[in-house]
Amino acid sequence: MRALVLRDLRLALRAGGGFGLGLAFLLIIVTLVPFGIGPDRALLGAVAPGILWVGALLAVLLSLDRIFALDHEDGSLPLLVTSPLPGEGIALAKAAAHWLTTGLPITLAAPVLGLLLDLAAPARLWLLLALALGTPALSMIGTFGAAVTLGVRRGGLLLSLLVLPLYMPVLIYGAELARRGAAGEAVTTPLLMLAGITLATLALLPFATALVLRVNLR
Amino acid sequence: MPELGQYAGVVLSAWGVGLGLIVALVWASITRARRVKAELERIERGGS
Amino acid sequence: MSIWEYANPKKFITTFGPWVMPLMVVAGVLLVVGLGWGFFLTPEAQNFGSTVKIIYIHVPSAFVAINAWIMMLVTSLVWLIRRHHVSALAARAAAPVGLVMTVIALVTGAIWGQPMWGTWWAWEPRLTSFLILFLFYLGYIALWSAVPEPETAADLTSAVCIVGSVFAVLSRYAVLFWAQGLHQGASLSVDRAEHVADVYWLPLMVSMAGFVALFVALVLMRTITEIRARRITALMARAERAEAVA
Amino acid sequence: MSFFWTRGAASRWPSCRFDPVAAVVVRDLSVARGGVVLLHGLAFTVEPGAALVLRGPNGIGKTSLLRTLAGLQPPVAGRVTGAGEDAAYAGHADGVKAQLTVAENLAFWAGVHGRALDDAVFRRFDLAALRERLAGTLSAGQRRRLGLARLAVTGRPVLLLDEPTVSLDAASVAGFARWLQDAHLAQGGSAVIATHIDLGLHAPVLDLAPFRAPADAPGSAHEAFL
Repeated sequence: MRALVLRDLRLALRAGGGFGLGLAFLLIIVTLVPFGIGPDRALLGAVAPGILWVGALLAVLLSLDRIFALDHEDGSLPLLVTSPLPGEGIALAKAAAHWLTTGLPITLAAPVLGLLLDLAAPARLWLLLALALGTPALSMIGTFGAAVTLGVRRGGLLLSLLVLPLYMPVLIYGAELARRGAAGEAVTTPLLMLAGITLATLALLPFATALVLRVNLR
Repeated sequence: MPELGQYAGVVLSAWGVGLGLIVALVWASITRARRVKAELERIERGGS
Repeated sequence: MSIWEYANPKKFITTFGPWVMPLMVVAGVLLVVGLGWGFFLTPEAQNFGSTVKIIYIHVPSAFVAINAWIMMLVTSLVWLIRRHHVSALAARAAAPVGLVMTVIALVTGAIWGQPMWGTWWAWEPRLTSFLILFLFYLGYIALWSAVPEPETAADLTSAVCIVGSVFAVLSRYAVLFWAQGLHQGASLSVDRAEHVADVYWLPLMVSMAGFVALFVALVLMRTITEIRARRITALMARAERAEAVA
Repeated sequence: MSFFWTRGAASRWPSCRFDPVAAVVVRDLSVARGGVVLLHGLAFTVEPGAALVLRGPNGIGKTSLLRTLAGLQPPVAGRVTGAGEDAAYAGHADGVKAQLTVAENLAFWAGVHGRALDDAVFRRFDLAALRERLAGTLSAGQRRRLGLARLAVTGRPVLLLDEPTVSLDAASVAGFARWLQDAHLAQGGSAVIATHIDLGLHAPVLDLAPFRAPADAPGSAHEAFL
């Protein structure tokens, strides 16, 4: 599994690997939003956690079809599936590599980009926490979606359509955690729910992903 | 026709949309059922 | 005699085919009685005026929309566990019905919301949940039509249906947590039917029965259509193979 | 387990780098593609140290058979023992990453299979000079050699090869055949090969034509609807 994660990281960093794509997308969104809703600092600060969450989610969505598509094209996928790696391991490794190249940079960059949106210091910390807890679930769910649409030609739109409703709970609790933390309200419920969803997703979805991968390679 | 008062437009449009969609669904289901059935009968008569 | 015998496509058609028309008639009668009663013979409600008449469309369609998904979940599980083709096709047949019901519930809800809340759309839990359900239906149907191979499509859609169901329940709680409702939950929902005065409740129940009968009839008819379409594919594949072998 | 010979090998093959493995046994096997049964009633055995060459016209189901042996698709009927976990499959696509160097590609597959990468493999497959080249810059033949070198790296005793010599020149074909004979089969490995080229192996040929399934062969995905 480590070999697979390391290979995917290396591929992402090489030319044309798509590393930083999500980050650039997030930067674009953060740059555009003030032009769209006006430079009022109080307003920007209030919507910043939500904007950054939605931006992070879209950035992740944008990079999902790369998870399996390239391995499918060059024939690596059947070789991986027949290797000693269990299908669940492949799913987890793929999700981990995706998170390391997309979710983690976004999580680290979001509080900094929050400065552009006048996000207060404690709010930036809460946003960091919420994204750190939520983005692994986004990667894992996305890996499942990418496995489902593996054999579909031009499956990008279908992938987004399938994954979008699955992202809803993560987005709701994640954005709510960041907002409540910033406003100094009680955070126990969203914190526990977000952590719970991420853990349950990481525990269960690899099995569904492995099943779907096998079906698609049949 | 019952007296619908100020909300007549609202009530009638909701009923119109609802019943219209149901009729469309039933109609689509029936036409597709007929078409597929005829197609199958044609192929089966064809002797394959 | 086991229930699984009906999983045989031919047996399914010969057994349930004759039921479709009678069920359609029953559904039609129930709908005419229930909706007619509701539309012409019930009084206006104190706070709603005549808009209360929308419940005869809104509530039954919402009820069917949710239960169609539950039916699809059960048939998907049956397909994955027992590999009965009819089960997968029944799930496929039910999806468009569920989608249309979801749209009806959403649109009538929005039309109703306009005079009641002063806005077409409110991000309140139930409407939002139905919007999510709508997306699930769309994705499910799109996936069925995107995958050419029938068994692969059945497997993939079943997996999506099961995973989606878990997330739908999660979304429901998330959405409830996220927004306090504008909805007239206690007075209109079916599970709290005792709060609705009998004048509205009885015709509502008849309409509900009509919608359910219509759903069953449509799903049976559409399942039979799917079986026939699948048989066409099978015959074509066999003919093509016979040509290749010869 | 090192690339070459290890102790604890089966006694029947004095210098055997593979742990003792069972023969690949296929009994009454039916194979399908896209739900249509292509081959049926297949039965053969490939002993360790032996190879089997599959012959048959295009579309008869060679690829589907190899994929079934590899465990990528379930058999429609019958059973396969001795392949699966012990088998390395090489299909039409090489599974080579263009943005990685030759050495990185092989090191990855060695890592996935939990093995160390032995330098001998570069010599064996004539890749020594290309080690640090990005795989994307290789010619088709060089890339194929890299794909075949992966088989050696996995250390799996049963090779399932689907037209392995495509885009190889005569010298490379001879080199590959030599590796297959001396370094694989002679060491207790086995192979099932679909090929139109005579590799010069002392291997029996299985003509698949007699096993072609008729249109109404049982086990088709469409069966329930016919």
